[in-house]
Amino acid sequence: MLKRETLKAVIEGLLFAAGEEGLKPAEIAEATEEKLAVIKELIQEMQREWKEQGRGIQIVEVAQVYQLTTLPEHRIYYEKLAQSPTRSQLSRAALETLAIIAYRQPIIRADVEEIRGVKSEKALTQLKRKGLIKEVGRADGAGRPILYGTTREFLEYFGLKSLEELPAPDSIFNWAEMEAERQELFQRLGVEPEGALSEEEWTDEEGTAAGSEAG
Amino acid sequence: MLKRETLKAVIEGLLFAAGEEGLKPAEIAEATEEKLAVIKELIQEMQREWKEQGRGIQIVEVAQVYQLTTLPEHRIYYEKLAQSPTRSQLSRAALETLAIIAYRQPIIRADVEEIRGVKSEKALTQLKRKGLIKEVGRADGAGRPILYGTTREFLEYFGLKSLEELPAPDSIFNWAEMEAERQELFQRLGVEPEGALSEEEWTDEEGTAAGSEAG
Amino acid sequence: MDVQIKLESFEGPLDLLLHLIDRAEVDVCDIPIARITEQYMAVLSTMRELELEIASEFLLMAAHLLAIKSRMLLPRPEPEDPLMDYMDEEEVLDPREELVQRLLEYKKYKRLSEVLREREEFRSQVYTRPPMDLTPYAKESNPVEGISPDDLLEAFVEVLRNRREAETSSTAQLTRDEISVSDRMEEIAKLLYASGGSLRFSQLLQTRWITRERVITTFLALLELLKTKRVWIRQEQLFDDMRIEAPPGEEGTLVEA
Repeated sequence: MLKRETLKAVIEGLLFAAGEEGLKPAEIAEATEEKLAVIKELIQEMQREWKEQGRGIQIVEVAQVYQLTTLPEHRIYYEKLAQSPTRSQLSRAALETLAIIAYRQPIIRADVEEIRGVKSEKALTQLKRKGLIKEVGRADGAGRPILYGTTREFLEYFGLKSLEELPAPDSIFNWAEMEAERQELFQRLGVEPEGALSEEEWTDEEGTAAGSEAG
Repeated sequence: MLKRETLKAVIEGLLFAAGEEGLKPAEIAEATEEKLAVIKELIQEMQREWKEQGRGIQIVEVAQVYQLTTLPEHRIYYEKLAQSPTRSQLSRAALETLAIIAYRQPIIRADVEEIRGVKSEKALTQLKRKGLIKEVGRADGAGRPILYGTTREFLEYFGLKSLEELPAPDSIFNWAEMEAERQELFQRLGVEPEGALSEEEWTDEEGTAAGSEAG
Repeated sequence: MDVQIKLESFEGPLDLLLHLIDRAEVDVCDIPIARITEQYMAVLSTMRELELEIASEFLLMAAHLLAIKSRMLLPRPEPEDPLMDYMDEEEVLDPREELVQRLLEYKKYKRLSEVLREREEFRSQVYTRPPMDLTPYAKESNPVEGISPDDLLEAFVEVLRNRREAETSSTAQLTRDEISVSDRMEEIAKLLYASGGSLRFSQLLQTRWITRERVITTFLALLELLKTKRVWIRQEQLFDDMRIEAPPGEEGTLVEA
């Protein structure tokens, strides 16, 4: 059995060795022959201590692994380094597609396109290439279309512990708000929510409408 | 001007992010806008402190470059990590990449990625490290990209005398290509895939399929 | 038409529509669907003037808006109305209902993608490093333990098949987008000329290649021909097949050189 301080040093080294791939708590437990609970507790302690000591790296939990990263507040120094990877942002199309897949997975392309109202083949190819989404199965029905889901890299890319960490759609778009928006949209689209135009209005409108459509 | 403690944290982060290549003192001085002498002095201080604190990583100077490494006395834990099933087994990505290289060698990375539809750099690194593939030459054209092929160890691990002993693609291969062609034809005809092709159409397509396989 | 609208910056028709609707807020009172439709069509025609390629989705939405607009003009049938027999449940509902639902659904994911953008931004502020090479620590062992040459072949075939399918679907995509409204206009003009200056609308849709996009392209082409007075359209009564006719005395001038 290792002493706590030695164990912490070993954990630091293991996390360093794993780099961007990170380590599952179970992998650390196995390599150190320690109990999982002890590992988890020690890592929490290390996170606290490193912050207090003003260390230049931190332990984060991403996609169910622990990972070492630099501190966000030091980013300007790393940006100055020529070697720093230049990070390209995802396009809006890719991000929209990704949001839909993240919340609705598994989902077929046709359904993504139905929601976005545009063809999304290019966005899907781009996301697949980047490893952010993958084929997770086939839907029933004609042609057995591909079902897409997000990958582990997706969580890593956005620094999420798990999918549950994504805000619930309701939290940023609650029901009451949605109902209000619905009413508002209706109003902006024209007619009172009750609906029908009067007899005269529609007869009167028909002429002009038909005329303007034609002309 | 940064305070000494902040500066140390930034240096730690810089060395961490620089990876295996490490950083020249001058590069650190430039990124932090500090004097070279100050940087060197600080790093010496850090080396002392880390040892005292019993940290799990160290700063070493190799060929005028500072880099972070693990501690030699922790060797046994890295051996355990290297032996853990998740690290020692080939990932799905690596297996696919290996299969493509085995059957299509010599092949450049871009072509592997084209076939898989996913970036494959990590898989290639993994396979190279495990000694299953190696650089066998350079392709013509821009940048003279590396051509990959399988190694002698690859044959040994799989218990093969030569590459000719790899299972011939015929049986399964034909079927897969043909199935894809069939799907494609259906889609072009705008017919539901349920409808079977007539004998003539089928035979006609088979010729093209066989032709494209050869290439 | 407001040139302030950066046309390329819209992700699609729903995005554009949301923008138009949001912008309509400056008008205190109701903006009728007719006006939103007009603005939408104005954007499309600006795109055409600027010779920007208009994706078929934008045309699809245009047709949809026109359909809603015209359905809004029809009286809502009473439940015992015999007309009900010809309408399915969807048609009896407010024609805007479906559009509103789609806009809200889209808006929801648009917001969620903004959340993802923030996370992307945040995550891009930290750096990590590639994993260390652990092979020196690995004891001499077979890295392909438990994998047979047959597994290798199977992986190869699987990859090839997936690629084939990806290619197949993009081929189908291309064939569908092939015909533009202006091409279709010329086709219709030629067809009309060939059939002696008179055609039924349904005849235009009697091909093997008919798809939803094609029906819409045909419809829009027809509207365009009508607008430029190159055809006349007659309909005897509601739901009758439309009769498309060359303007009197101009049967020969339909096809432009």
